Amino acid sequence: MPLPLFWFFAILMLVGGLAVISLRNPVAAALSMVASFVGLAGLFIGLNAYLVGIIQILVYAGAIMVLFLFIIMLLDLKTEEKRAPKVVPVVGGLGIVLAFTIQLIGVLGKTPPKESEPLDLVAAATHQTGGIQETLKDDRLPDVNLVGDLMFTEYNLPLQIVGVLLLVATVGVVVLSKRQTA
Amino acid sequence: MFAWILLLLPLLAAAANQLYLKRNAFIASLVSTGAVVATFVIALVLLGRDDAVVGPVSWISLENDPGLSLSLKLDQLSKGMMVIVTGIGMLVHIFSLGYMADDSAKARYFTGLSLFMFSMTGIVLAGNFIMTFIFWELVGLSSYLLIGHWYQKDSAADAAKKAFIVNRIGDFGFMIGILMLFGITGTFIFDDMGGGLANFKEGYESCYACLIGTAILCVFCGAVGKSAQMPLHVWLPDAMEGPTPVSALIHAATMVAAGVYMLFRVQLSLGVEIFTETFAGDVIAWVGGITALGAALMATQQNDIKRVLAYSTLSQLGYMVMATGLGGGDAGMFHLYTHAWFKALLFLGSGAVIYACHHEQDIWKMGGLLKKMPITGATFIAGTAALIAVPFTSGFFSKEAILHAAEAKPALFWIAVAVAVLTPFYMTRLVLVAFLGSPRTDDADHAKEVAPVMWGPLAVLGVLALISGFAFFNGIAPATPAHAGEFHVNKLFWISLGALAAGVIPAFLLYGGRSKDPLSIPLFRERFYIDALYDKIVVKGLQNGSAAVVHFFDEFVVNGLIVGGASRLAESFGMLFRRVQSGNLQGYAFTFGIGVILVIYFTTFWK
Amino acid sequence: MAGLHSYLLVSGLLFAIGLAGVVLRRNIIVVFMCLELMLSAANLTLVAFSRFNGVNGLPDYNGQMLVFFVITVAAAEVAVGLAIIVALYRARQTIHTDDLTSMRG
Amino acid sequence: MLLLIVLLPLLAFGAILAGAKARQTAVIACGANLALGLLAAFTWKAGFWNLSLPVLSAPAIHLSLGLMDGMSVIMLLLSVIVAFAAVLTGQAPDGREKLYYGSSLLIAAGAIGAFVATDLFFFYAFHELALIPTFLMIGMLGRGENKAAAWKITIYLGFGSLVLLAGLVWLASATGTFDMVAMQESTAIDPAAQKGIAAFLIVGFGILVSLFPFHSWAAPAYASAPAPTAMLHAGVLKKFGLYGLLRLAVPLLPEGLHAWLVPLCVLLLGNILWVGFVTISQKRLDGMLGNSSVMHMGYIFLAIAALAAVPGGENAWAVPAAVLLMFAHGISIAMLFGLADKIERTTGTLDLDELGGLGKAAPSLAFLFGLVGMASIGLPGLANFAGEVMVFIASFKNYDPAAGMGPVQITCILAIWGVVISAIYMLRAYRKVFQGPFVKATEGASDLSLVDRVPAVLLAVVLLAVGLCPNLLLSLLR
Repeated sequence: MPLPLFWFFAILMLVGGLAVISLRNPVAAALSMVASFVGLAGLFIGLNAYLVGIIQILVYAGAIMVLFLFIIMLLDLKTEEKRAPKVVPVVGGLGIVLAFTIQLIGVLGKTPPKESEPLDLVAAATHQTGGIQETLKDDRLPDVNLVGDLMFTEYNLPLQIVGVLLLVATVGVVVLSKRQTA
Repeated sequence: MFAWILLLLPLLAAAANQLYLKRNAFIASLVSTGAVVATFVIALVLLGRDDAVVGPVSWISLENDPGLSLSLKLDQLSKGMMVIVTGIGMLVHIFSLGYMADDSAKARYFTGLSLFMFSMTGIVLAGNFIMTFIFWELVGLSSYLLIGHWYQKDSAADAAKKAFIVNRIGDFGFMIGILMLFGITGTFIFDDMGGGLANFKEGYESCYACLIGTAILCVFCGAVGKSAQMPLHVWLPDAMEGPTPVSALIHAATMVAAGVYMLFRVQLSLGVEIFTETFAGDVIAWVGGITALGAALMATQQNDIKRVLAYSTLSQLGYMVMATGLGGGDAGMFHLYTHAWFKALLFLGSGAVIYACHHEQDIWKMGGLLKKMPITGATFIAGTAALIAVPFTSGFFSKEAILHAAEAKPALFWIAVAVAVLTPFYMTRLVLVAFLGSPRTDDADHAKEVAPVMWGPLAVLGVLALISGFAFFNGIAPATPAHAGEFHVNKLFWISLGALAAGVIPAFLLYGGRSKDPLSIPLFRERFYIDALYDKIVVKGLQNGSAAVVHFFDEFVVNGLIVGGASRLAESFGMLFRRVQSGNLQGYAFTFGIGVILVIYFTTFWK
Repeated sequence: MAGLHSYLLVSGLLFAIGLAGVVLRRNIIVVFMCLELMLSAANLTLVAFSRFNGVNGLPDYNGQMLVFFVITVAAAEVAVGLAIIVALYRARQTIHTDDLTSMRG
Repeated sequence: MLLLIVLLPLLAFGAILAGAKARQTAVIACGANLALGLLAAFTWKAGFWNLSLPVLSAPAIHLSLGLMDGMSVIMLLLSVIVAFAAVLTGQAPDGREKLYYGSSLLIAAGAIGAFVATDLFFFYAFHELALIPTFLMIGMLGRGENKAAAWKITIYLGFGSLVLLAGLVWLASATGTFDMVAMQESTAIDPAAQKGIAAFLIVGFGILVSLFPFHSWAAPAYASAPAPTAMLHAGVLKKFGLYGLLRLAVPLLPEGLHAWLVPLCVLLLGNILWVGFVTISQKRLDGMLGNSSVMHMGYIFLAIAALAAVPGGENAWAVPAAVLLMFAHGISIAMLFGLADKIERTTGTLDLDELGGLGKAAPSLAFLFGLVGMASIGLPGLANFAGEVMVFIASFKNYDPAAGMGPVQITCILAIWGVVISAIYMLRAYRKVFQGPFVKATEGASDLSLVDRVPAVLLAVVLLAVGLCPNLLLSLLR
């Protein structure tokens, strides 16, 4: 990914994030979060993770954020009324974030930098079989095929378990949202 | 085979009584009596057989160890003792048929008697020390049950409890002694002990005398408890709360003599040197001597007919123990043998008197009973004659043997002589007050001779009391000293005759025709205040007091300070963390953030 | 081309922003959104490592698998979490975290 | 097959939850277990009893049940006998049958599981399983100050289990296996580590067995526990700690135990003498029984001390002595608690000063109580005596007269004084409850019913049989 594009998406993401925590109106916060996720998806795609990027848009920016907005509207939340901010928590919170950021920079400074190498798809084809190999030989990245291959073979059991988890979540939500009868 | 039957028959009778015959007291009493008659016959049969060790039957078997076996040892000592035990047991059972005829718990009574016969047989026939201990405890149990026969009476229940606990105190030492002997000789079996001791003596000459002396003294503790020597004598007079035939059987003739029997068994196994060559012998002899003298003094001031006899028993047991400690165990056993007959007779006689006087036990409320109950009276006087060692009665011969054994130690010898003066004194007092003179209460006035089932045993015992000392009967005695039953006119004879006269004549002068005790010596009447002292200091002070103190410490120091302190510490930690638990979501997130930063710091930047 | 450090830096900053939101904001829905931001920051790290530690010329897809599962679990979490918020709002008529202190020990 | 024995109570527990009649189900399950336990005693050498299912690969943990030696068999027998007697004895308060019998079954299952597990993890886990219903029963169905007692036992035993867990994990890492059979064959542990592990095990197991000074949970808990819980815990579950010491510490940590010999001796004397005096001063029958059970633990520790005295030395008496005494004590204390429950039900009180003369009104109760009371103070002919005398002999087995008395011999001599102490408190209690004239509480008292008699007589017969012929049990150990 060209550097300007990277910085564009990165700044979009970070500014979106900052907007989320600084805007008082929850709807506005949710919408800035969508923007932030779009930037994130751009970064994913820049990392050759096309499927993840698409899913980030579809699931997060599309489905989950809609859910948030829906709930905000359902509860009919007004702009947060202003309360006198307590000094200690604010200072503490900012301090902790600052400390974290400094540490982050410190960690990055201690580790040697690593530049990306371009993907060598033709060479990778020798380790693959079937349709994936064909596509790779054409110097195209069969992203979805590769992910699917892994997901339905090696990660099959976790996948099933996640399915069950979703089912449980569904049932849980239904139970929780049921109005208590006396 | 016979030996096992001898041992187990009474147990079977007891079990049958307890399990099946509780409701049918009459049959229960017959079953018990039948069993004891059968055992008496077997004991007589065994007397004619050779010595043997029957068994062994494995009781505790272990890997790589001989374990423990049960075996029955038949020798002259045990065979003779069995004749005494079963013989007196049989007569007491028969007597009880009459004495306890109207008791509401007759079946329980006879069950207890059978259990006692079983346990006593076990002590006598035991082939090793653990068996002795087992049956030692079991006689304690049967004694407890029988003393507490009328357990709804507070005094009887207390006396039973006291007897058991005091015996347990003796057993504490007994067990230690057994274990030490086990450590020294490496075995519990009587027959093997001598060899083990000899090996030990060769190996460790230097510590031999000290160790074996200590061990023997510990073993002697058991005898102190069971044979009611000072300072553990206090249970025996209280034990008179039990039915009188029980007193005759257990607390006069057999069980209380078990201590002496056991000591003699130890002497036979380990050799008489353990008494004569170590300090143990002296201690034992002195304990016996002091008991003999102290109990005789107490007996002079008792008014309860059974208590007089009880203290007399104590005193005679002291005699036997003294003789044993001096190395004259055979003299002690010989006295045990004659004493068993005449003391059982005296107790059964007193039982008949009490029965006839409607459970009146105070001798000052009797009087003139010889005329009302001629057979009982005559046999009682025969028993008294034997006890006070009138020449040619059985007691005369055995007391002679004991005096002979004590001759080597002048101090003990003169104590023994003093006892020989006191015994005629208090027994003459008893006979004069209870049997002669005129009746002093209605109960005594209306007394009638008891039924044949009761005077029959008295008559048999009366004859035995007079003649069992003669050499002709030595065959059934468990042990006989040299020259037993022979009559010589020598220094000892004159001394014992003099002692007899010195006891009887003052008693006649003092008590002839009196209706009140002319003497009052509170020190003797109150038993040197030993009982009161025990009650105040040992029971109330030491036992209950220390229990209360320990309880206090347990409650407040262990439970309160240590445990409570730990719990309060935990509680204050809890209070500390409770602050953190503010319920504020962001507070938790904040803490979490601090944690993350610390983890990063320690994993990446530390060091 | 941006290097690994650039990705890690922006992802770390996003995480810090999310953490700041969780600590500072009092609206529980916004707090919840910030949690999602933090999760996403983690996802970015995963994908970046997956790309930069390729095997045989391809990205390491094991890292991307984890991202999928995170997204899935996050979806479930959001659903349940929002349901809880709705129930909470019904019960207490507020979603302000300062008012929700029934967990105080 | 062992799985069946463990599962039967659990299945019955499930059936009770599902609505089966509580008492009948519990009795049938425990009865069947008793039969299986007896079968196991005769055929335990056959392999079909054992079972091993892998549960976790690293660290390797198996659900393995097996009868390693006679000790397991004897403990299994003890568990099934007491469990059967306990469910028969129990009388659930109205409406709480499910909790009452269900908990009893859970305790039984846990205890049995702990004794037959041959994997360290399950050995520990089964015991914990049994503890939870114990806490619940005391807290929910107990009498008197049961809430406080329940808290106390929970915290105490929880802490003890924690210490124990640390010791067990250390032990497992030192031997490199969780398999208790393989452990016995592993190479000797380094003496320094042995000392550390032994300390953890002594304290951990010690708390579970109410070793002085960690004993103060026991008496209040037993005093307030419902009868079956007291029977099962005092009779069976408490033996877990001793079993653990005998199974793990004695063979694996001889040097470690030896290093702690003197402290152990002092503590066990604390059990016998200190707690003995505490027992004398008790004013209530239940408190007295609870303390007496603490006291008697000291004798079993004495056997362990005898083993520790000579590391690696032969002492053929000690292990059989400890096992026999554990069995005997388990049976007798269970019977005592069962009968005390009867006394309370018929007279309404357990206060010694309010009782008296019960022997006349309830002769069978008096006879059975007297029998088991005598057993517990070590009367020959009953099982406890055989155990106690063997413990004493074991203490003197390695006595070298020339070298003088060692700590074990001195401890043993002092411990024998406990025989006197126990006679004092037991006879005093018997005197106050059963003898003397009638008092208000005992005037209308009734004797044991037929149903009440079954468990008591069962336990009494076991006591007598083992007491008269200890080889019945000891043959399992050869």
